[in-house]
This record gives sequence, structure tokens and C-alpha cells, in this order.
Amino acid sequence: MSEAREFKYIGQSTIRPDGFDKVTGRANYGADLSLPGMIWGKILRSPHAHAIIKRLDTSRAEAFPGVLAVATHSDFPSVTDQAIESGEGSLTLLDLARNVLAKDKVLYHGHAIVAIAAKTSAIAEQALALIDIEYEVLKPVMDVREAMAAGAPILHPDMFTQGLAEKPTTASNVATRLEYKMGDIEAGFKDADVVVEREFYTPTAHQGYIEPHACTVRFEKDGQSMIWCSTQGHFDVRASTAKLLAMDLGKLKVIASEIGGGFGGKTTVYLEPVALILSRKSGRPVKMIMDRDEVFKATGPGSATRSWVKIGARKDGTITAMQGRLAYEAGAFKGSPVMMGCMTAFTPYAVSNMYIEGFDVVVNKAKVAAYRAPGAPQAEFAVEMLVNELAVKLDRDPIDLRLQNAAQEGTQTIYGPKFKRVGLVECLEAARDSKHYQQALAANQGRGVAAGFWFNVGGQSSVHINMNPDGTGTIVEGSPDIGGSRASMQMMAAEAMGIEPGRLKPIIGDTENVAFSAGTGGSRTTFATGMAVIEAAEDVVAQMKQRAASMWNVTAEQVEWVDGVALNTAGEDRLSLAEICAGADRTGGQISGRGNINARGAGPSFAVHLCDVEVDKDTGKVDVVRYTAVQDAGKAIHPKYVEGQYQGGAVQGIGWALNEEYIYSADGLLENAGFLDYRIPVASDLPMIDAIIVEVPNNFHPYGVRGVGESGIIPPLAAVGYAVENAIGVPVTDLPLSPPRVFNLIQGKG
Amino acid sequence: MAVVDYNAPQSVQEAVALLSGSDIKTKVMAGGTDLIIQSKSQAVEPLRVVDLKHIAEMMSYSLDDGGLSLGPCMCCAEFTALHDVEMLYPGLVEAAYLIGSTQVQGRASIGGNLCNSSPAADTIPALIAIGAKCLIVGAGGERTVAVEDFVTGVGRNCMQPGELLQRILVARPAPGSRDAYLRFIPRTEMDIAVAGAGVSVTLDSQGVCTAARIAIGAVAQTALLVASAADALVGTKLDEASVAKAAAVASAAASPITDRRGTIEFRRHIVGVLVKRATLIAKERAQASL
Amino acid sequence: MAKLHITTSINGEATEFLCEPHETLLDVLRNDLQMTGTKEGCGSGDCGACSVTVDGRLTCACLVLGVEAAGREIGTIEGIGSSDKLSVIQEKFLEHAALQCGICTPGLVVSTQALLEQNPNPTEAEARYFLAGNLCRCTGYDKIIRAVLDAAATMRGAA
Amino acid sequence: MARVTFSSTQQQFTVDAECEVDAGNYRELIAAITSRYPALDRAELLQMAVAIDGEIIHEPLLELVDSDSEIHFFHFIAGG
Repeated sequence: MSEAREFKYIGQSTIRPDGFDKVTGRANYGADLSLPGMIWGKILRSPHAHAIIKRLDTSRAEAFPGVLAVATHSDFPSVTDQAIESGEGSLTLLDLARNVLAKDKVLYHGHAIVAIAAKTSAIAEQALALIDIEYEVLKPVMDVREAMAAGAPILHPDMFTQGLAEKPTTASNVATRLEYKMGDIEAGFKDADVVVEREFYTPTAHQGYIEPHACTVRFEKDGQSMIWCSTQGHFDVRASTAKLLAMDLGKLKVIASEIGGGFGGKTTVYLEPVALILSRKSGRPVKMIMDRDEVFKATGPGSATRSWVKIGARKDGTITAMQGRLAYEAGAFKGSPVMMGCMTAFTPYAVSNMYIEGFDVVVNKAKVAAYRAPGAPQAEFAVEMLVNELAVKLDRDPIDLRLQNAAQEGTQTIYGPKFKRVGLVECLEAARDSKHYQQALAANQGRGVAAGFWFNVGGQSSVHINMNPDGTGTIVEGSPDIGGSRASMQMMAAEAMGIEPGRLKPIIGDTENVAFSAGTGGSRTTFATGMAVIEAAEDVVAQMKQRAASMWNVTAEQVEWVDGVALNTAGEDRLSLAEICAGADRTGGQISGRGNINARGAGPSFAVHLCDVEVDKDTGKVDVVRYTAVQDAGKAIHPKYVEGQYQGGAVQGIGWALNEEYIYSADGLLENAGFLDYRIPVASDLPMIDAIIVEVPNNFHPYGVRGVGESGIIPPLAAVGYAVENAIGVPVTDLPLSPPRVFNLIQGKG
Repeated sequence: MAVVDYNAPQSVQEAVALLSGSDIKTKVMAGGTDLIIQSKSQAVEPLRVVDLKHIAEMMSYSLDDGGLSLGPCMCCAEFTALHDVEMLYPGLVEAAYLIGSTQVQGRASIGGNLCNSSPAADTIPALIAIGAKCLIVGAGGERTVAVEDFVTGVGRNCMQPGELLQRILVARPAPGSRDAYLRFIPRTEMDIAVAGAGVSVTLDSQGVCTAARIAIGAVAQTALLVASAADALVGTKLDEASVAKAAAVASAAASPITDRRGTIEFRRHIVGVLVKRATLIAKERAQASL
Repeated sequence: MAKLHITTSINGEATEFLCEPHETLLDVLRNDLQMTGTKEGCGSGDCGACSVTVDGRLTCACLVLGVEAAGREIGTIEGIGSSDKLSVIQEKFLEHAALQCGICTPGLVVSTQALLEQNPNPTEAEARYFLAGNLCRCTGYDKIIRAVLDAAATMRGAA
Repeated sequence: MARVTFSSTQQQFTVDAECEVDAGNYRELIAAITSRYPALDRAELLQMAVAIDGEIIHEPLLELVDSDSEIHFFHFIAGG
């Protein structure tokens, strides 16, 4: 695309088309659908972190009045160990089945074991208390160090480390070892005048969406089964559930409800297959809603990590070597995002010599799920903290040092491709030139700078646009709208068609009325689904021109399309889109455009954040007093929602840096499974978050879009972390920087 | 506990009668912000609820020369908007303002906070600091107990089955006497106190402290009245050294536990910081009231 | 367990319902009355998604028993704005893009209305503290606070 | 000849970090490298994402490969 392109609608901040429903409470979320005859499902969860189920007897519960169905792992048809795709890459079907309902062994506190459906949820809960289970409690493994130590209790006796030069002969909690390398790491360090290195820890942190997982399902023997649920990808729910229950895809319709936040945590299934089994067994529609403590205990957290990073640089500031070793907790089943941690850790830098190895480690915690730029915040936290330290050692401004080493067009990445045009330099310059960066710090304050890189993905998106006889239309897309993306789809289609956005209504089709679309994740929706929308809109325009041409008896090439009007270049005729639609019945039937694509060319989005904190040195309490988030959007379709992504990512990251963490007892039981003690930021914790949109167009998208959803959560960990280090003058290694930890650092007891 | 029976008596007598005479476990409900959550978490055991919010005197207050007489079930949102009370008992109002969110304050009451008897309750140290008393009524008549003697353990208090808290009574502070309450939490709102400190001081016209009370919360099984810490203030002008001494004595008196909200060492340290800071706020207020 | 017959008023409309003593007002609104605009995020008063008013006072519907609604005036999101005209608060939330997923929005609209009735001219800090019980995980609160302050200014100007 | 760069994990099976192959499309390329490096699992290769000339392609099966193309293998990237 040309950078000078003028847009009519793109770049304005319109009112979102689903806004009315959202501010009036009419929008229907996962828990909001009820069906006639519906019953309620509840789940019995493990009170232990690691135990063998020696005996399981549900007969008393089954006999309880009002109970209509009971489900256990044995209700799954025999599942084989095949890979299926979900937000986190591949999770085997067997692991998914064992996560959804435990088989023989429980692997974390809150692991689902039995589900009961009853006339009311109160009856279901009473019946759960009648299930007789005998456990043989095992020692839990709660951290990668413990898990990797010789003699550690083994979670899966059949798991052998992959990626080792020699095939291992004993089972291990390390699922995979992987490495990435470039250049000669030893030579790189030999070339360095200054070397910094440190070990870091990041805790288990939850996505913390406000809407608990919920679904209403109906199993029908005639093959018209239905799932209504809150999900980032209803086609993925269909694929996973159909495979777990050995159903044909065509016999299962999944409807994506409005979704109350996901951040990656709603890219897999927990309740849906279980509810469908209960519905099948009871013959009734079943609703299941997780309680908040179930959300924290048994769904999605992001990996806790331990990482060691070492960086070398010459006196002139040239970084010569970056080395790292990352160990990520996968939770109870293999599949942490450590690979993406390895791929992103050093990628903001153009450095010749890099080496990084990663370990995917199982522990007795809930299986991790994708969490906004999965794997990247933890790895880049370690690197960015050290780059700041390096700047101090070299007596350089931290932004200036980054500019000197910044990745740009042509930079070779450690994971393969060379960068096309990217906007890191522009983001660093915008941060450097911001008023925030010029402002002096007060007493007890500190400042942190950090950069963040995320790939962004493309993938499959399907869209059709159905035009109505009056010239209005419906955009049917397959990507659940989690943050206002329907507004962007409406604007992109309107831009392509040259009509007012309000003439087009975007909706999310179910799995039967739109073709397969990958889930909303990977910052792909505005990019990939947007491309599909533009293609569908251009298809509509082409058909409009064809219709006009046939009415004028000219060729379509002789018709020009300007601002929603067909112009006959061979005469004076003009026909508006509405007029063509009105006459469509006489020119070949109604008009419908289609854009089914597998989008490629996703453009990475770099982010640079500035954070000022003030530390109460008597208590260790940290207040964020000023914050600026700079990020490359390529092109901001709806600037206010783009800013919202930056601000939301920043605050989620601030929470991770300051107070969010899973707290476990010595027995591996989660002690803070609620919003009271899992402390996400509240309104009074924060200042306004300044958002600066940088636009370095992604030339693979017709309007220049890069995804913006994820990069914003990467820099805060180090921006906050280093700001604290700067304020207290003591090296920071572990998150969260909760008051007791900061106080101990100040006291020299870190 | 699952609520199986709900009662809304119109008078104290009716409430007292309801509290005895049932085989089902019976609990008094004020705002219900703790009780309803507790009843959800253990869904099996049946529970009978006596809601006191329909009793007019439970919801009202009076403030006169004798001091404050507070209906224990008045919600915190209403209480914290009472400007006449805030003038005299700013620390107690601060404590009530710190209980949960605006929404929780729309239900939760000082009496409920007191009777729930959590070690981390915000209003308990504030009440102890101002010498508040509990008027308890039961089938056998009335009795009055100082707040520091009311709470007897974690979630336990001195009320016998069949008794209920009818009134919270606080003497009117003299000019030169004012209170303050501070707590420490990791965020700015929505947390349970890691530690809390209520302080009241009385200054004479020369600025010399003639009386003081210091109470600390969330650092022992119950909120503690630390007389020895207050003693460090009496006779001084609340200078830095005497305030620091009071803080140190209060820290030493604490016997906290380590849990998901804080460690022993951290709580012990923090409570001292809070005592120091609350004392200085109370001092400023006392000076202004002279 | 016998169901109790409750007579109340919801958004100014006389309403009757049957409920069991253990049901919360939130259960009643969502499951018995199909008023699903009031959302459930935690069930323990920690998130504010179920913010409603009882006799004009802001609270969480999950912290109120359904039976307690008897004789009270309940206010929910369904009572704010009409299909013809949104309230100023609702309009400002849309104008400022003060929502992303929108699950916290009904609760925030109810709470903001309570705030502005009590304090028509809040400072940023007052708004942030008043709304601290309404968790939002998407926006970082920036645009919410801007919408609240703008709504307050607009309503003061209009009054 | 198109130039193929293997991921570090793949290099455990190929020993070579890079190789050059003569292929007109991605299918031919897979056939060529699995015959040269039998230890590389063909099924696994087909499940990997690749970057062809710097462009990340998740489902590359039908891609054309130029004689001077650069090909990098890596694992499927998802997001949150």
C-alpha cells in the first residue's frame, strides 16, 4: 500500500455497532442463555495437588433426587494420542481429555474429576458431596527447579524428554528441550567489554477475564447438537469437542456468545465437552458456569518461569552476544509457550551471536493456556532488565542504547526469517521524544524503559457480506469480537465499498453459517479477518460494477466505483449501491461478497513502554505514577480501540509486575483463588495511561494493519521492574514486586 | 451452610426470641456481606437467618453530649456520610470507609464487622482506640462490654447463643482528643488489611499528650489494645522519638502469622509504621480541635 | 424447601417472584426474572459486575438475598437508558470507547450513575476510588475514567 | 537452488544447518529434504510453519518456491 493513502473512514473513532447492547446489558454472554427444560451441571474437583484416584463411586450421587446425569473420564470414547490445534499450539487429545476430566490421577488442585447435572445448581452441588473418592496422595512438584531435580516425583511415567541428542531411557518432568542459535556465542562474549547476567523468576499469573467460563449445550441424537459458549474460537471448540466425543463436525453447531474477556484463556475447552456428555446422558439441555474459584484453580494461567540471561557488549554500545536458558512451567500437561519465549527473547535486537535454550516442564499446577503474547513477557522481562543494567554500566541512555542495537528491516531473527519493515526504531524515537521521558523524577521515584516484540499471526478467516435490497448489508465473520473488532470490520468494509459504516452490520456467524475461521488470538483479527472483510467487500464492489455494466450494456471495465456509486465512463450514467441492490432481483439475484482467506504477511508489532514509580520505602509499596505505552499499529483502523489495547495490555502487565501471583500452600493447594487475593489492578491503583500510536504500515495488508492486541503486555514487566530497581537502587530479579518483596530488597534481604 | 429459613423481625425483642428456639443453626444477618459468602462456600449445612435490618433502632444513630450511640446495622456508606460523626470520630469513619468497595459499603455495617470478629476487621482497632463499648441484649437482659473484650478469637466473640449486639456506644471526645485509623494493603482498595492501627490521642493546651489509646489489627488472633505503646506517648508532645517508641512497642506486641497476605516479619514491621503514621495524623487532628 | 413469594419493585415496576431462601438477588434477577444485564463475575462482592441499587444505594446483587428485595426498590442496568435514548453515561462510555469486552460495563454504568447522583463533580481520584470495586481487565480504566468525568461535566452542564 | 535453513531442533537430525535443494514448490522441497535427511520426520515437517523469503506461512503446502528462495522452518506460532 502507499503510505500517503487518504482514508475516508479508517482512522476515525466511530461508535461500535454492538455498543448499544453492551451499555444497556442486552448483550448475551456465555452464562446468559437459558433453554426450556434446561438443567445445571457442576464439577467435583480435586482437593489435592497430586494424587492417584484409588476408588471412585458415584452411585450415591446418582441416586440423589434431582440428579439427572453423571459424567466421568470413562464417558469419553477411547481417545488416541493425536495432536489437535488450540491457541497454545498442539495439545494432544489424550491430554485434553485428561484435563477436562481426570483419568486415574489428579495432577493439580482443582483438577476436574466428576460432573453432575441436576435440576438446579444447588442440587448438583449437594450431590457432589455424595461422591465417594479414595485418594493416594502423592508429593506435589510445584516449581521447575524441583521438577527438573534428580529424584523428583514424576507426573507422567510415560513422558520422556524430547529434543535431546540421545534418546532418554528414564521418564522426566521435562517434556521438551529446544534451542535456537545464531552466529558464535563464545566469540560474541570474547568480543564484549562488558557482560551482564542474572537469573529471574516470574510467577504463575492468570488472564483474569471478568467473565467465568460458561456454556449452554443441547445434545440431539439426530445430529443437531448445539453449544453456546464464551470462547475466542468457536471453530476450535467444535473441533476439540467433536474429537473428544467422536462426533462429525457437521453434527455439532457452536455459537460464540459475546465474550467477557479471554486474553488467550478462552482458546481451549474445559466445560463444553463435559456439558455435552451430561446433555447426552440426561436428554436435557445443560448449562454450566464456573465459579470464580474454579476459574483460578482449573483454567488458563500463564507459565511461571525461571530464566537466566547473559548479555555482552562492546564499550561503544554494540551488543555482541545474547545468551539465555529458559525453563517454563507447562502445568500438569506438556505444552508451555517456552518455544515462543525463546523466539522472542532477543528479537528486538540486531545481534550477530545468540544462543538460547528452553525447557518445557510439567508441574502440579493447572495446565497453562495461552496468555496474551504467550511466553514473550516472561522472556523479554529478563532481557529488558539486563539491557537497562547494561545501559548503566556503559553510561548510556537506555533508549539510545536500544536504538543503536534495534532490529529493523533486514535484521536476521533467531527463529528464521529476516524482518521486513518493522517499527521498533520509530517506537523508541517516539518514547525518547515524549514529554514523559523529558520529565524529571521526584524523590523515591524511579523510571524504567522496556521494549517488546511479538510476531502477530495471520491464518484462516472467512467472511461474507450479504447485501439487502435497500443497500444495507450484513458482514458475517467468524472471529469472536473480544474488544470491539466489529467496529473495525465495519469501517474496513465501508472503506472498501465507499459507503457509510452504519450501512453495514457486522455479526459473528456460528460454525454453520460462516466457513472455518481461526480463533481470535495472536493479534490476528483486525489483520487477517480484516483482510477477508476487505476481500469480501471488494467482491461486492466487483459484482456491483458488473450489475451496473449489464444495465448500461457496457463492460465492467468501463464502470468506475467512486464513493459507493457506479459511474459509466462511457456515458453520464450513475447508479448508487442502493439502486443496484434494489434492482438486484432483475440483474441476476441478490448480491453477496465472499472473502475466505488464509492470511499471510502478518506484521510484527513492537512496543516501547515508559514507567515511573514511586516507592514507599517504609512499606515497600510501589505506586505507578506515570506510564506511557508506545506501539506500532501499522495503521490504526479505530484509534481509540487501538489505544485501549495498549492501555489494557500495559495495566495487565503492571498487575503481573506488582501484585499478581498464584500463592500455594506447602501441599500445593492454591490459596488465593479469588479476586480478593489474586490482586488485579483496580481503578484507584493507576494513573491515566498515555498511549502513543506509531504507524509504520505493514505492506502485506491493504490498509497497512499490524495486529496490536498482544505486544502491549510484554514491556510492562521490565518497565515496572526496572523502575523499581532504579528507585530503590537494588537489583530486581523476581516478580511480583509486592510490598513485602520490595521491602525485603530495600532491607537487603532480597 | 445453605440458607433455608429467612426471618426479618421488626423489633429487638422479636429478634431475641427468634435467636433461641430452633434446632437449625441460626445466625444474625446485618449487611450479609460475610454471611452470604460463607453460606455459599459450605452449601450443605442448613442455616436459619435472622435479618436485623428491619429493626429501626438497629439502623439509626444518635450523637449528643453523651457521645455516639450507633445502631450496629447501619451500612458503612450511610455511616461514612455522617458529617457530625466524622467531625468527632474521623478515625472510625476512615475505618468504615476502608471496608470493601463502595458496593460492599452499601451493605456492610460496623456491627457486622465487629460480630464477624475477623482479626483483620478494619473497624475493630478503630473502635478500640476510641474506647467504644458494645451493648449486648439477650433473653437474660442487657450487658455492656468494651470492644477490646468483645472479640475473643478468630471469628469468635463473647456473645452467648441467643444474644445480639444492640448498640455501639462511644463517649464524646473532648476538645484536644481525636482519632485516626490506617491500614496497609498491597493495592489501594479491595484488599483485606495486612495490618491496621487505630490511635486516639488527647492533647492539652500546651500540646502535651495526656491520654492515648493504640489498637492494632491483623497482627494477632484478635485486635489488640496496646496500652504500653500508648504509655510511650503520654506526657510527651508526640515528638519523633516518643512516636517511634510507641511504634516499636506496638510492633513488639504483635504476634502475627504468615499467610497469603503477609509474613510475620513484614506484618510486625508494617504495624509499627502504621502506628507511627496514625499517631501523627491523630495529633494533627487533636491540635486542630483545640 | 418451600419457595417464598416476594413482592418488590424493579426499575420502578411492581414485580413478584418466587425464590428459595438461599438464592441471591443476582440469582433471582438472572435466573428467575431473565434480567441478564446484571452480570456475575465472582459471586463474592469482589468484582462489581453485578452492581445494582437497593433503595437507591449501590451494592452487589450477589451480596443480597433475593428475599431481602421484599418491599424494596431495586435498580438494575435494564432501568438505565431506553431504546430511544441512552443515558449520558452510556453515551459517554461509547464515545470514549470505555469498554472492550463489555462484561463489566453494565456494572460500571450502574455504579457511575450512583457516583454522579452522590457527587456530580468528582475529581479523577474520587471517581477512581468510588469505582475501585468495579473490576475491568480490558481497558486499564483510562477510558472509563475519562468517560465518567466527561459524563459528569455534560450532566452538570445540562442540569 | 532454494536455500533451506533448519531450526536448531531439526539440526539434531540433519547435522547441517543449511542445505540447497532444487524444488519448484513446497511439496517437492519436502520430498527433496526428507530423501536427503531420512531422520527428518516428513509428517512433522508438513506440520511446521515455514518462512519463505521472510514471509511466515502457516499452511505452505501449495506454495511455489523460486530458485533463489530462502526457506526457514519453525514451529507453528499461536497467540493469546
